[in-house]
Amino acid sequence: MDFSIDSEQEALQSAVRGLIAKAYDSSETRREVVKADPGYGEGTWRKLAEMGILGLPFDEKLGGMGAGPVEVSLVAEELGRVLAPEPFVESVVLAGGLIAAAADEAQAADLLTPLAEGTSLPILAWFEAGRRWDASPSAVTATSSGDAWTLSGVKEPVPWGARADVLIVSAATDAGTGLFVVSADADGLERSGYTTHDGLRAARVSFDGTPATPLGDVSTDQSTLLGRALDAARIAYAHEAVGAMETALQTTVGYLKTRKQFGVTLNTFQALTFRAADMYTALELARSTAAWATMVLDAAAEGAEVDVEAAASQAALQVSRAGRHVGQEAIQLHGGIGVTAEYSVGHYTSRLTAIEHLIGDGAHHRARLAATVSDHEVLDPIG
Amino acid sequence: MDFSIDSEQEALQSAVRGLIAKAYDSSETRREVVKADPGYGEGTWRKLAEMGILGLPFDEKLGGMGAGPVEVSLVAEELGRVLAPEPFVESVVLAGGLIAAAADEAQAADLLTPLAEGTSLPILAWFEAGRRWDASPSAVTATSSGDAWTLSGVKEPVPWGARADVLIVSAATDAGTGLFVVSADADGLERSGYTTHDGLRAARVSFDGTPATPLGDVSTDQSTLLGRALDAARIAYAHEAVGAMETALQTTVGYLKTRKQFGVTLNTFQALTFRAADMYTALELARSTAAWATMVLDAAAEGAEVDVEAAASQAALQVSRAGRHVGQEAIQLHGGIGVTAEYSVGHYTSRLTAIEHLIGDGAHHRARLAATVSDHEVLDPIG
Amino acid sequence: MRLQLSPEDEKFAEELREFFTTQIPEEIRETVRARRELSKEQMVESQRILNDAGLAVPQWPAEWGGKDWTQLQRHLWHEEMALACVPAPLTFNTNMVGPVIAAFGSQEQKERFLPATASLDIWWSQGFSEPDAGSDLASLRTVAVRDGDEYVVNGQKTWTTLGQYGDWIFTLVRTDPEAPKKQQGISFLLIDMTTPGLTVRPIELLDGGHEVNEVFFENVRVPAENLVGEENKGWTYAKFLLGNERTGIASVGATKRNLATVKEHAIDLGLLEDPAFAGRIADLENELLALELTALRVAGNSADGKPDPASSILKLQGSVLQQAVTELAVDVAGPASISSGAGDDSTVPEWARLATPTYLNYRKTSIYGGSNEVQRTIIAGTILGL
Amino acid sequence: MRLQLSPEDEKFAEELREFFTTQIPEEIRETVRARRELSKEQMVESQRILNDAGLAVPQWPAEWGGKDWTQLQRHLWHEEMALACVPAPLTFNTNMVGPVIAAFGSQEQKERFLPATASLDIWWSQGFSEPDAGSDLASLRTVAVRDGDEYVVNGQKTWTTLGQYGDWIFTLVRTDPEAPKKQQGISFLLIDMTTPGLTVRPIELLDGGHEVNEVFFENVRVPAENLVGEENKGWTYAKFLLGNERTGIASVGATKRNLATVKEHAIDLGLLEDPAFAGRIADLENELLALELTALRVAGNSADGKPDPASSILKLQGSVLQQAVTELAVDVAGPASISSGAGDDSTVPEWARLATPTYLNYRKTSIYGGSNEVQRTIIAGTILGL
Repeated sequence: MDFSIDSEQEALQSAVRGLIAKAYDSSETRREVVKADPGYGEGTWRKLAEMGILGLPFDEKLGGMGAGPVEVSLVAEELGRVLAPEPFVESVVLAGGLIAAAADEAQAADLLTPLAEGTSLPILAWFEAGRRWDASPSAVTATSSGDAWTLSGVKEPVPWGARADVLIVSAATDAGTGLFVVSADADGLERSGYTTHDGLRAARVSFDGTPATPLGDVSTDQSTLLGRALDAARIAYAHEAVGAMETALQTTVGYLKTRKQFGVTLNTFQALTFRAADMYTALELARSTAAWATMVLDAAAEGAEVDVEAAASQAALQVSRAGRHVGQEAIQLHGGIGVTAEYSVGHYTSRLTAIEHLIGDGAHHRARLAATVSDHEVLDPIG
Repeated sequence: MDFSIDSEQEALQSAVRGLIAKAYDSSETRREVVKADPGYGEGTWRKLAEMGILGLPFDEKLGGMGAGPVEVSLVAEELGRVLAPEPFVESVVLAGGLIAAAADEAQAADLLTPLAEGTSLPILAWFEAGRRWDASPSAVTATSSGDAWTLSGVKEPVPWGARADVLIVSAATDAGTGLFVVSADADGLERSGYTTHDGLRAARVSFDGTPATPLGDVSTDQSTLLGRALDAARIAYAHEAVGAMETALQTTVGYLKTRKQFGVTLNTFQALTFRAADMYTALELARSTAAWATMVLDAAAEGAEVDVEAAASQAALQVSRAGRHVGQEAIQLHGGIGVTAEYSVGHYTSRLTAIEHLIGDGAHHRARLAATVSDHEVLDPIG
Repeated sequence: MRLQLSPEDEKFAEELREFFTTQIPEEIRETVRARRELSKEQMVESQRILNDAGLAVPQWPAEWGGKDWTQLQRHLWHEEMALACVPAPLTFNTNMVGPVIAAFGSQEQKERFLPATASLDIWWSQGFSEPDAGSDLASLRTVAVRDGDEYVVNGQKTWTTLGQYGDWIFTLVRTDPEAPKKQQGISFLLIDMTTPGLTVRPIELLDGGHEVNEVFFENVRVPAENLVGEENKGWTYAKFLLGNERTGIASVGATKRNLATVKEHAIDLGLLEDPAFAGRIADLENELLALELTALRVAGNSADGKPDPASSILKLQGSVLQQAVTELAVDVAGPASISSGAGDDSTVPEWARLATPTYLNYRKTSIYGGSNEVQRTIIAGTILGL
Repeated sequence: MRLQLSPEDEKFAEELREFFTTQIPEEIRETVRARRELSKEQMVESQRILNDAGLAVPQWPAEWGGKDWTQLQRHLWHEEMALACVPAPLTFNTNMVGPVIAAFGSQEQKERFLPATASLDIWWSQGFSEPDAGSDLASLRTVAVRDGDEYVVNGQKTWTTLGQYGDWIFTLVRTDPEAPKKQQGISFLLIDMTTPGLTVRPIELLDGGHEVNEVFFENVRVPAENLVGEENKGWTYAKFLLGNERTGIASVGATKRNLATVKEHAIDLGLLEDPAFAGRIADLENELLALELTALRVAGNSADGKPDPASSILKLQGSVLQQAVTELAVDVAGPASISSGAGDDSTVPEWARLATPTYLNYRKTSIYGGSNEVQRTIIAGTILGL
C-alpha cells in the first residue's frame, strides 16, 4: 500500500490550490460569491474548465483527461479546504461519473464534452421526499410510449437543481430503477430553487409528463450503476470534508494561539489544547480512511475484486464521526464568534453537516456495515 | 416529588455508616476480609442482623422491620461507599424479596426469620450458561412425581452460591418458570465456589435429581414474580454503585489535590480537573435516577400504577454509563497506581463492572427501553 | 422520599397547565412548537398575559409582583410553561435586571422600572460582554466618566441578544480605571437606548438569523440617577445577577418537547423500527430523565434560597442535551436537512427545513450564559475544591 | 497512491506469515490467542527462534543483526507476527536498551551485550520510573555516587515490568545532584540484578497478576564500565530511547485478532442478530481500520527514519481501541464475566473468565509508555504548536 502521490499529482494539486486560493482569498470573498446566484463563481468554473478539471475523470476522446479517482480526490480536498462552492463533486464526479458509466459513446460525448468545456452543467436528481438515502426511486415514475419516455413526480432536494443545464433523473420503471436525461427546457419541468444552509443551492424539481431520454439501457435495472456512482461521489465528498476539517482545525489552532482571555492566550489552557489534539487525531484517522477508499475505487477501476460499497461506507462513517467532532469543537473552542456568519469557522461546520447528510449520515453507513459484519473475521485493508 | 429523607431514615443511614465505616476502616481491611472465605465479615454480618438490617424490608411478624425500598437503598449505598462485601443485596433484597413475594406465611417465616437473624443465608440461583440476562430458565428443569419435585441442570454464576444455606432456584416447569427451594445438604447438589474479580465469591451449582420444595405456587408461571424481584435488586444495586462511584470520585479528587508532578499538584492541570468535573456530573445524574427508581418502587409497593420494570432499566442504564465513565477515569487520573491491587481505586472500578454485569449491562437495558420508546410522547417522571 | 407530588403541588401544576394552554394564544404557542422565530409583538403579548395573571415574575419580591413559591413550584411553573410551548418571560427583564433593581436599586428606580419590566413595557437588553471580555468579563473597557449630573459613556458591548428590540440596556461600565483590581471600579448603569450616540449593529449568525448585536457608545450622556447602587460596586451586583438561581436553566421542558416532536417525525419515517435508532432515542430520553430529576432534586433541596452550585450541572448537561436533540432532528431529516431555504411549495416539511439552522444556532447554548468550560471550572473549583 | 502491496512486499509478508505460523510452537501461539499469561520460558523460546532466523531485531543496525527493511516492511513484520499470535520480542531488549547500546555504547559493551540481548539470553528490565517521577520522569532521585572504579547506587525504581525475570536492569540515575537543571546530571547505567543490595518486590495488580515490581537499590556497587556513553548525558539517551519509532505502537494486529475472537463468541451467543450490537462491532472495526491505515500511512511516509510525531496518534488511539475491545469482551460475556476465578469444571468458558481481569489490566495501556495525557501534550505542542 502506498499513500504517497506522484509528481504529476502534486502538480495538479498545487495548480488547483493556486487557482482556488486566488478565487477564495478570504471567507468574505466566499460569502459574497455564494450570496449572488447561481451561488458559485462562474469565472472560477471557466478557469477550472480551462485547466481541464471539469473533464478530469473522463476519456480523452470526450475532451477529458482520463485521470483516476486519486486525482479527483485531490481536487475535492482542495475545494473543501476553502469551502469553494463550485459544484465539482455534484456535476463532474456524480452526474458525470454516472453518465460515463451508463451512456454509450455518442450520448457520453453529447453530455460530457460540454461539461468538460464548462458550457453545460449536468446534475443528478435522486433524493425523494421521505426516502432519505434510499436510492430506489418511487416518487418519480417513468412511462414509455413506443420509444418515447415521460417522467412524472417530484425530486427534492436536488443540489444545484435550478441551475442545472441537464438533469439526470432516477425513476421507477418496470425493470426497477431507470436513468433518464431531461433537458432544462423540457415541457412539464418545474424547478424551484433555494439557498441551502451552507450557502449553496438546491431545488425542488417536478416532472409532469416531462419528455425524457433514456441514459443507457433503461430496459434493465440500473440501480447498480446508480449505487456505484453514488459511492464514488461519497468518497470524493469524504475528501472535500477532510479538506474542510483541516482548515477548521487550523483556524481553531490559530485562534487559540492569539485570542487572549484572563491576560493570556487561550493555548495556556490545557483543557483546550487537549481538545485540539483530539480534533487532530480525528482528522488524521478520517484522512487515512478517505485516502484508502480512493485507492479501493482506483483498484476497482483497474479490475481488482474489491468492495467499493463497503469502502464508501467506511469512509463516510469515519468522516461522519470526525466531521461532527471537529465541526462542533471548532465552534466551541472559538466561543461566541464561532456561531456568527461573519467569521469563517461556523461555515465549515455548516458545510460538513451538509456533506454528511448528502452522502448518508453515520448511522446510515454504520447500518450498511453492520449488516455484513459477520461475513469476515477481520477487516483486511490490503484486500 | 420529594428527594429528602426523614429523620428516621437519616438515623438508619448514619447507624449503618457507623457500623460499616468501623468494619472497613481502610481498603487494606477490606482486602484482608475478602481474601479469606467466606469472602465477607461474618462478625459484620451478625452486627447487621443485630441492627435489624437483615430483616429490614420484611414484615415485623417475620422478625423484620417492615421498612420500604428507600431504607433498603440507603443501606445499599452505604455498603457501596466502602465496597463492603457483605451479601446484603444478594440475600436480603434479591433472595429475600423473592421469598417475601412468592411464599405463603409459613414458608416465609421458615426462610426469612433466620435470614433476619443472620443464621441462614438464602441465595437466588438464576443465571445459566450462555443465557446472559434472560431470566426464563432452560438449563435447569424441574420434574414432579406426586408432590415431590426434583431439579436437574446447572446454574452459574451463582453469587455466594457455595456459601448459601438455602438456594432459591428458577427452573423450567410445564407452566413456564417455577421457583424452588433447595437446602444446602440436598442430594445431588454440587457446588464449586470461586473468587470473582471484585474479590467476592460465586459458584457453579449443579443439580442432579435434587429434591426441591416449591416456593409458593409453582403450578403457575412465576416469571413475573422473578422479574419484579430482579428489578428491585437492580435498583438496590444501582444505589450500591452510586455509593461506590462517590468514593471513587472522592479518592480521585483527593489524589489530584496532593499528588505532585512537575513540581505542582495535579489539580494545577485544567485538563484533569475538567475531567473530574465531568465525573461529578455523571455521578449526580446517576444518583438522581437511582433515587427516583427507588421512589417508583416505593410507590408501586403502595399500589400506585407505575412502571417498575422501566424504572429499573432507566436506573441501570444511567448507572452503566456513569459507572464506566467514573470507574475508567478514576484509574486514568491516578495513573499507574490505579491499576494496582494495593491501592483502593481500581477495586471500585472492578466492583462497578461486576454490579453492571449482574444487573444487565447498558446495552441490555437500552434495548429494553428502546422497545417501548414509541409508547409515550415524553417521559414524565412524576407519572 | 416520595414519588408523587403533594396534592397541593399537583393542583398547582394542573392549574398552571390549564392557564398556559387556554390563555396564551394558540398562534404564539404554535410558533414556539414549530421552532419558528417569535416576533417582538408575540413575546410582549405573551408576557403581558402572564403578568396580568401574576405569572411573569414569581421569583421577585412579593411587593413587586413575586410569589412566595417553593423552588419546586418554580420548577413546575417553568416546566409546564415550556411543555405548553409558552414563551418564557424575557430573561433579561425577569431574571437579570429586575432582581438587581429590586435588591440594590433606589425606591425611585424600583417604582420607575419594576412594573414596566415585569410587563415588558420596557424591553431590556444586556450590556455585559465586550469584544475582549467574554469569559473574562471583568476585563471590560467601556468607560463612564462623571460629568456633573451625568455619566459620559464610551465603548462597545457585544453579543447583545435581541438588542434590536431594546428600550433600555443595563450595562457594566468602568468608572474607576485606576482601581487596583479589575473587578473594582466597575459600575452598574441603566441606559436609555434612544440616547444620542448609542448605536446598535446587527451580527448575522450562522443560521442567517439576527438575534445578537453590537452596541456602540459614543459620548452617550446618562443621568447619574440611573446608576444602580453605589459607584464602583457594579461587580458585586453583576455577581448577584449571574449567581442568581435560574429556574429552568437546564431547559428540560423545552428539550422534552423538542425530543417528542423529533420522535414523532422519526416514527412517521419508520425509523423507530431500527433498534439502533430506537436505542439512540432511549438513551436521550434517559439522559433527559436524569437531568429533569436532578433539576427537581436540586430545586427540592435548596428551599433556603441559596443557589446550589449543582446548578452548573444543570446548565452544562442542559446544553449537551439541547444540542443532542437538534442534532437528532438533522439526522432524522436526512438529505432534506440541507433544504433550509426552501419555500412552502417544497416537499420538505417545515421542521426539516429548520433542523440544520437550529442545530447550528444551538451551538450557542454551550457558550452563552457561562460556557461549559466556565461551568466545569465552577464544578471543579467550588464543588470539588480542585 | 496504490492499494495493493508491491509484489516484493506481498511476497515478504507471505514468507513471514508462513514462518510465524509454522516455526513458532502452536502451544505458545495458543497461549497468546487465549490471552493467557506466557511463561518466561515460552517468551525466551519464541524470541530465540525469531533471532535464529534473523527476525528478532530488524530495527537494529545490520552489523548487530538488523535488517535494512523499509518502515512498511517493519510494519508488516509486526502485524503478521501479531495476527499469527507470536509473542513480540521483548521490548525492553529490542526496542529500548538494544538501540541505546548500539548507538551510544562502547565497542566492549556492544560485543558483550547486543548478541545476548537479541537472543534474550539476557532479560533486561527497565529502571526509569520512580514513585515520585512518573510523567515527570526527570525529577528522578535514585543516586549513583562514584567511588573509585564503581558507582554506589541508592534509591528506588517502580513499575518495572516483568522485573521478576530480569537478569540486568538499565537505569537512569542521578550522578550530579548539583546540576542547574534536573534533566542534567542524569546518567544511563546498566546494573546486574544479582548484585548485592538490589531487591525486587512484586506489585500485585488489579487482575491479581504479577507483572510489575518495585526495585530497591541499597548501596549497590556497579562497575564504572557499565556506564553507557558519558556521565551526566543520560537524559539524551533516554530521550533517544523514548522517541524511537516503535513499530507496532498502535497494537493494531493484536487488537484485530482480539476483536475477531470476541466477535466469534458474540456470533455463538446470537448477539449479532441485534442491529445495535452489530453496529457497535461495525464502529470498532471501522475505527480499527482507520488506525491501521494511519499506521501504514505514517510508516510509509517516514522512510527517512525520523520518527513522525504522528506516532502519538497511534499510541493514543491504539490504547483507546485495545481498551474498547476488552470492554466489549466483558459485555459479550455478560454475567459470566464475574467468574474470573472459576476452574475448568465451570460452565463459563475460559475467554469469559479472562474477560474482566483483562479489561481491568488493560486500563494500563493508556497510562504506560507515555500516558494519553502525555500523547495529547505532544500532539498539541509538537504538531499543532499550541
